[in-house]
Amino acid sequence: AELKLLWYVEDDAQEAIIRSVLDKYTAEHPETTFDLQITPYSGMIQKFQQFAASGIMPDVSLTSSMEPVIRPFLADLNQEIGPDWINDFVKGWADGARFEGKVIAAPLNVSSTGIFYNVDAFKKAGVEIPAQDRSWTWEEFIPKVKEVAEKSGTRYPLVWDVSASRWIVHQFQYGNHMFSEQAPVKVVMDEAKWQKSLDDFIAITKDAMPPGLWSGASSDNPKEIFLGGQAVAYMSGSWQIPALAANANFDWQAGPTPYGTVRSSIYGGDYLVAFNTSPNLKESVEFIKWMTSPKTQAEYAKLLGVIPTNLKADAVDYGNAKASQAVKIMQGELDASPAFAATDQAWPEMQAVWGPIKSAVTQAVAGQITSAQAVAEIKKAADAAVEAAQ
Amino acid sequence: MAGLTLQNVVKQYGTHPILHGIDLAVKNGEFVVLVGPSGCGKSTLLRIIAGLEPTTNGQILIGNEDVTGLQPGDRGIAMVFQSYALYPHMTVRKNLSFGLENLSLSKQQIDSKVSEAARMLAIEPLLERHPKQLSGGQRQRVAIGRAIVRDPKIFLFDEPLSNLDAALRVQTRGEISRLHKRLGATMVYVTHDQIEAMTMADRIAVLNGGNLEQFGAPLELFEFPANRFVAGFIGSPQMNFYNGSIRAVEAEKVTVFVDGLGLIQAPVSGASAVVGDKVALGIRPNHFHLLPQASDAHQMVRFRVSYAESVGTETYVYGQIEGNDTATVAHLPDHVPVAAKDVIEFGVEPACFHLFHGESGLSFAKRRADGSIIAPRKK
Amino acid sequence: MAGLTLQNVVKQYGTHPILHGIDLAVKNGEFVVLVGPSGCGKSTLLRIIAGLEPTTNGQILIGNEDVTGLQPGDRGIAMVFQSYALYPHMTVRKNLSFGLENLSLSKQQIDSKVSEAARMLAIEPLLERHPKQLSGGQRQRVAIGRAIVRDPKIFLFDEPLSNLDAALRVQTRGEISRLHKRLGATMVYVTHDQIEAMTMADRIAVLNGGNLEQFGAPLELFEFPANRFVAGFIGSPQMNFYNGSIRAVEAEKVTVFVDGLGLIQAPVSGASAVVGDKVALGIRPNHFHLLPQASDAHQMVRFRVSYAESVGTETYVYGQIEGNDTATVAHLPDHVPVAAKDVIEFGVEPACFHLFHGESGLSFAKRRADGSIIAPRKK
Amino acid sequence: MTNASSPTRLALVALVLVVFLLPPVWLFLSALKPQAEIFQWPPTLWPANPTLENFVNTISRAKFLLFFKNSAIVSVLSAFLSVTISVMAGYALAKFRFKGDTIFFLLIMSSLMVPLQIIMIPVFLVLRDLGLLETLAGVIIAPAATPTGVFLMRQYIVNIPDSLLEAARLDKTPEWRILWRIVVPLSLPAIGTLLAFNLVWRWNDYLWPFLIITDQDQWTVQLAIANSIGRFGIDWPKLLSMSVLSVLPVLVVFTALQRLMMGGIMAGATKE
Amino acid sequence: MTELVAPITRTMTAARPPSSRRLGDIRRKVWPYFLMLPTMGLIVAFTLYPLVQGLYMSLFKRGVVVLPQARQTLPQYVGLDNFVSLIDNADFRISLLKTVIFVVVAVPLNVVLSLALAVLLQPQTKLFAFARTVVFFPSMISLLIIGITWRWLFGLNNGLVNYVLSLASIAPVPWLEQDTMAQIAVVVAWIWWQAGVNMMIFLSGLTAISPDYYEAASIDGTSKWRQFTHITLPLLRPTMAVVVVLSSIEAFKVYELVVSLTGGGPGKATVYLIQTIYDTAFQLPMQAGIAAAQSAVLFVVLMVLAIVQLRLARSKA
Ligand SMILES: Nc1ncnc2c1ncn2[C@@H]1O[C@H](COP(=O)(O)OP(=O)(O)OP(=O)(O)O)[C@@H](O)[C@H]1O
Ligand SMILES: Nc1ncnc2c1ncn2[C@@H]1O[C@H](COP(=O)(O)OP(=O)(O)OP(=O)(O)O)[C@@H](O)[C@H]1O
Ligand SMILES: [Mg+2]
Ligand SMILES: [Mg+2]
Repeated sequence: AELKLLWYVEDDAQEAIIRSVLDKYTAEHPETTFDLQITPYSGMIQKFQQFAASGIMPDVSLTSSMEPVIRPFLADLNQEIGPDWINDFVKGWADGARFEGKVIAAPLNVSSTGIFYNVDAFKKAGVEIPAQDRSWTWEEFIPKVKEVAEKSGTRYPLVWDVSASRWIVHQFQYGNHMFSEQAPVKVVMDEAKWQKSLDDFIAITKDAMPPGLWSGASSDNPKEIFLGGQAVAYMSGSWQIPALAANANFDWQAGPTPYGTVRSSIYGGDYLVAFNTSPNLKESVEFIKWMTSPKTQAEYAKLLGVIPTNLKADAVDYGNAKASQAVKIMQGELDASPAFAATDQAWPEMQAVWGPIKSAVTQAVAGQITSAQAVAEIKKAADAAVEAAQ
Repeated sequence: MAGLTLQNVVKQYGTHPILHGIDLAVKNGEFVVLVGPSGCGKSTLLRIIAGLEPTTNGQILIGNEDVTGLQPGDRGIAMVFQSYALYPHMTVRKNLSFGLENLSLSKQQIDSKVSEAARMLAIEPLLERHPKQLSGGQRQRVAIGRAIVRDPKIFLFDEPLSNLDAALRVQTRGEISRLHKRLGATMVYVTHDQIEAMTMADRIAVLNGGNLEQFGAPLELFEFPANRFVAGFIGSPQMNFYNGSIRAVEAEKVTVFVDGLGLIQAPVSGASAVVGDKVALGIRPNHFHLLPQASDAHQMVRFRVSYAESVGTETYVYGQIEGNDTATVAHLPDHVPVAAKDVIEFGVEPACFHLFHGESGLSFAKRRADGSIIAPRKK
Repeated sequence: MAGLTLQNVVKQYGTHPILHGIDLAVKNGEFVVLVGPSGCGKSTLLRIIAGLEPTTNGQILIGNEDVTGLQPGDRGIAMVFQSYALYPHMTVRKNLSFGLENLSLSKQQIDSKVSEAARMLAIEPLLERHPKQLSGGQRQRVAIGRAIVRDPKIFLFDEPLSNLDAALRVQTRGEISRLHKRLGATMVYVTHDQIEAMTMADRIAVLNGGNLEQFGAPLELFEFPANRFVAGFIGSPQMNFYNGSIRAVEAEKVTVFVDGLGLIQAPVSGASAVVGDKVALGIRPNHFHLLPQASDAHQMVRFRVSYAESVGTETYVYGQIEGNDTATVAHLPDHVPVAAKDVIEFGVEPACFHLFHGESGLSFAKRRADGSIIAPRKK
Repeated sequence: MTNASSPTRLALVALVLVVFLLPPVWLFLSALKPQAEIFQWPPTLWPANPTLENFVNTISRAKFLLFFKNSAIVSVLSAFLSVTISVMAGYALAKFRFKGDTIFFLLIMSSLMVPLQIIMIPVFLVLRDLGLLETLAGVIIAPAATPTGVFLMRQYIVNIPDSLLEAARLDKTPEWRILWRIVVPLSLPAIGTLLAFNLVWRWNDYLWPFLIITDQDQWTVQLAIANSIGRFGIDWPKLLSMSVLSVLPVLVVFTALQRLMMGGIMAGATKE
Repeated sequence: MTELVAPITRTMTAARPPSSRRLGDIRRKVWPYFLMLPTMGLIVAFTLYPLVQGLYMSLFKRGVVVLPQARQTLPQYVGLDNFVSLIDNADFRISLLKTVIFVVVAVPLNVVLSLALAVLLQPQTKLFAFARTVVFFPSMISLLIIGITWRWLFGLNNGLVNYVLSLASIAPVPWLEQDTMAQIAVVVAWIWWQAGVNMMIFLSGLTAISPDYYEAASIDGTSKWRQFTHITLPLLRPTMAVVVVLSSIEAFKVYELVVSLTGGGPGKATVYLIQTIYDTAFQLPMQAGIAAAQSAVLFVVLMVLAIVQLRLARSKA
């Protein structure tokens, strides 16, 4: 049958890759063809709500979070595939797929948040980048990058994606997290500690980042600034690796990511979900199984430059030494992360908190509210989310 | 076919009463001219007949059918608007043919009607122009053309010739009269031009301040005006009025005293006359004659000239009758060389005198040439 | 003050030539009436004088100043538009005062001028209305009022009385004449009304198809029209024209043969006359007289009546002179009972005859009463 | 009015041109830059290495022309539909007195006050029930009733002298013919304006197509543009080139429509 | 005269039976309703009916979507609680206030400016036609791109404007990074985008004014300015009402532009009403009822605003 697939892509190249993968599947399973429907990432939640409200669903969808509205419609892969299958996957990300004893999603790829360096700038400044296992703390790191920036004539010491999940890594690195690691989910924020870290973060934005970058309104594009050779370090994530490999005209490397009291990254990535409303559920599950199989995972990861989720997948050679090395380091950042780096983002409740986090932090940076108020706002949103789920 | 009957037509704009109950019965095929001072309600009356304006009260009948509630298009009426109302986005030709295209006519029929009307109104060279490229008179002719290309039961014309020059006016007047004769259509025609009114009308309706003052044949209005208003309104220059009082009353003759004229014998019925009553004596400017020799039929008056205007072969002489300070105009059918301060002797014929009651303004009854009595209705 | 001089004013709309080089010198304080057939360019000329329309060629001088390039507001002119152009969003009062507010006048001065004009035009009760709520004639009076409240050097009137009834027209005419006398302002006045033209004008300019045909005092135009067009245009009903040919020529007399009339002796200069030439003989309708008795001054003609129209005290008789099939109108200053097929004897005075060259239409030169010769210029 | 070529006026026009032209020109020039130069610091106004590469890439994408075609179909049909019904409703509200006219007017007005973003889900359900999902017809019909249009037409048509309609009614002109032959031609300036507006609105509309369409074969240009904004960043060359390309047709249409919009069309109709 | 009048048509008009007249009468009565039908149909289906449904939501505690399968999503009737809760909902209050300020600042500026543009660019020559196109041009660009373009131009560190300033040794201005500046930036971009549309509406109103009036006034020596204030403006009043009402409503609904220009930032400095409602409904769980209550308030505000403005326009006309 023809499966309706809902997908989002970063650019045209990705879309072409997806199509080629689908074609390959059709070549192997001629009875299954695909109707690939692309939607802007920012419209996904909206689409899901429409689906849920109207009962018109695709067969399979790509998603980065299992929105509450669609959860009742997601097929339980435990039932469809078997209870052990999920154990083959990266644990932190696989945990996000579990829900009330079911497995409602298949991990497709993971991403890790971490830092990139402009190696040329460091060389010019004569500053050494430490090895990954002997990373530096934020307190050490900031003066260093400022020094590098000054000596190498680079415009900015540090750029940092304006994103709640990139920001929260900083909190994780001081041991702060939002939710309990075990069910039942509770808010476990220590407001004083959060506030302290937030203050530190605000200091960093003022000290080392382009003015106004984290005000929430800036037009500055950290990725383009870094790619343009105007920043010494770039706090982002593994998904940037293909772009850096393709476009950076300077020497660069991933990590080590500075830390506070602990090293931490945060899990990210995408899942595939099948819908229980689908008349082609069997075929959809087959397809998902194929997509997440070790063989396909390795190929897919290589094609898109992402980290495979299936632990049985062969080590990926990304065909570019720098990229392969970077992926490895980013994977290492994940491995070093505490459990809450997986559970905080895996709790469905977190979906409702990302928005408030970003607006609270940007408000705090912009000076509209104090850091205490910002943390209180975040906690309030977390509490509300937990309450709403009951 | 289609006569037109108005029964007690009343119109108010808000609380402004405009028409106070007009009764008018226009016969089928009759040519009625509506005259009256500016703002008296002529256009309003036409709009009511056309169905463009709802009546506040009263009925309108076309033939025997009550059309009061009928839509304008269902009344079979064509109208020339005082303001033209040309379609600005259409050429003259299109303006003329637009209404015809509602009827199931062939293209040739429409074309021939349009060219016929254009020829008749001398607007053939303008057919491809737009209204804004026309002069005032040309626009007016297009507006007439738009009404006459159709073939309605009733025509309504609202001052259709006011912007035309004398020659064209005479010609167009003739064309409309001929059209009327040929079609036998009923026509109601508003004009301010006395000659137009007198020569075209079968009957004239005189409107004043929303009231119908008199409705009759042109000469009847001229010779036997029902009241002082009509007497003053019909005829140009206006009739001269002199205040006087009744001195003696006989059956068919009333003797009146007027300053400067002395005792005057007006040939009117004495029925309603009371000695001592105030009256107004009316003499038309054309009834002052420069006599080659004295005659029995005429009474002589001495006239002191203030000034005179000569219009080619006619002369208007302004001044007073000696002994009476009422401003008076005399209209002489010739170029007469008179100068200010001259005193002229005019002959006036008592047979032409008009007499009006001082208060009501109503005419005294009068005997027609055929012996019948004409008496104006009481208001 | 301010005379008005037009020098070779040419106007084209696109490639349409409308005015072909008009030369006109209006004296300071003169009242000039502009007449001509509909569409001949009268409004266009006024608009050019006002500066609303650029000239294609030529100069306009006010006083001694060349105003050709000047803005309308800088010319010191007031104008009454043929289309009124009342401000629809302002009351009548505001319409009148609006132009005044450009001058530095006190509120009282403005008020008094407005009430003055309103009184003069009998629109006092309408002052608080909007133009939409007025009748055609009322709008026209407001338009006049708007011009006269100001005290401009020059007034331009474009058919300002065409929508008024006879009485109001006479009255307003009088008011404008008085205004003219009082202000001593120069006025240019377009009208289609012959009486208006003849009585108001110091001089009349006759326009035809964009050419100035004649410019002179009213009676001069009437008695010595420069050409057949002017002769036909001035005077209503139109002059009757009969084709004829020259039989004999003397210094101050030309003998012409006309069918039905026989040999006629016209009292015109023989200077340009050639025996055998085609001519047109003109006789005004008013020059047909019903004579009480035969007289030496008159030549008798037999007239066959087609029909007659009576307008109160005047009668228009239509028909032909026996032996000549040119349609002829006679205008008699009385109510004359004639009927179709009647044959009447009319007396005509050769002194009143007009003679025109057959081809050019130019008048034959004529001697005035004072002995001077009047000869129309060649075109 | 004022002389069209007075120096003050021309100076003001020049200022206006600069203010309104600079941002789009810069957008256009940026579209001619290769990716690296777009974010170069210091920025270049004039492209150092102008290239049509971005455009070529965009146009050569398999479905790009299809998106254009979809957009064209949607915006043209929807604009015409919208103008048609706006003229109808505007005419009714301007020139007829009928029971409920004020209520209709208020209802139409009130619908202007509802942001689509807020009622998206209920609207989606209506679309589903009417079978308009995943169809261009849905994108054409659903947004066609624009209160702005009705409002605009009403205010314009009010200015048409009643006597013109009266003259036509006296001629027993059928009502539809009065509408079509008198009201419509006389409203051309407003219709032209409204048509331009509608084309622009529909062409640039993102929300309605997003709501109705997921199937890529039915995408409009705006969906494609929005899709160049990814989760982690923006595909600038694609966004810029598509934006420039997407404006061109509207520009052409607007220039063509401009002639309709001007001109004192009512001149010579009546005297007052 | 030949066949000016064809006798056939005479009899046709005369002989029409009265029954067809009554039919015509009915047709004429129905006609205006027929004219309204398509617009009303679409508006009811795609705006009013969903609106009523949406407003009905304001009486419940619920999410955007109700799933019978999931008990926690079922709506709970709460009466007017959602409305009461708005009173101490700081986000709502602040964004409502900000929106009102935005409208009060942006709309008059916009109206004045676009009227000035309309008058300035009215002449019929090619140059002016080009200038009109240029002014209308921003309206042809989707709001998303307008926002992105201005965001880019106004960038603090990489923006063209600041770059140009830096060439003149002027310190970079935080166009978007400072609260008031960002609010001004939104106003500027919004007017820049809207002015063309309003200019076109004004132009269509201006062309409907008969040149006669200007001629009459110019003969009286009325200054251009006085012609403008005493003839153009009053005769333009209906058009003015359209522009004012439409652009106030448009301003109240400002959303897409802000999202792509400032994203609501810095912090929440440019979060206006629609964004608040939208975020409340779609980003927070079980808050759709509150968002609906907010919508209801917005709706009432707009309705009152429009009615007042129309009243004002009419009473003065
Ligand atoms: N805008 C225009 N374009 C082309 N021709 C025009 C335009 N305006 C007027 N005309 C023509 O110019 C000629 C003169 O027009 P004008 O209005 O001056 O006539 P008029 O003498 O005032 O006539 P009327 O007595 O009928 O008002 C007419 O033939 C008219 O058709
Ligand atoms: N819409 C209106 N509201 C109030 N009064 C009006 C309205 N229309 C006309 N009138 C008044 O009604 C009266 C009659 O107007 P109408 O137009 O019928 O006069 P008329 O006899 O045609 O005059 P004219 O000869 O000047 O055209 C006038 O006094 C006029 O002021
Ligand atoms: Mg009238
Ligand atoms: Mg004229």
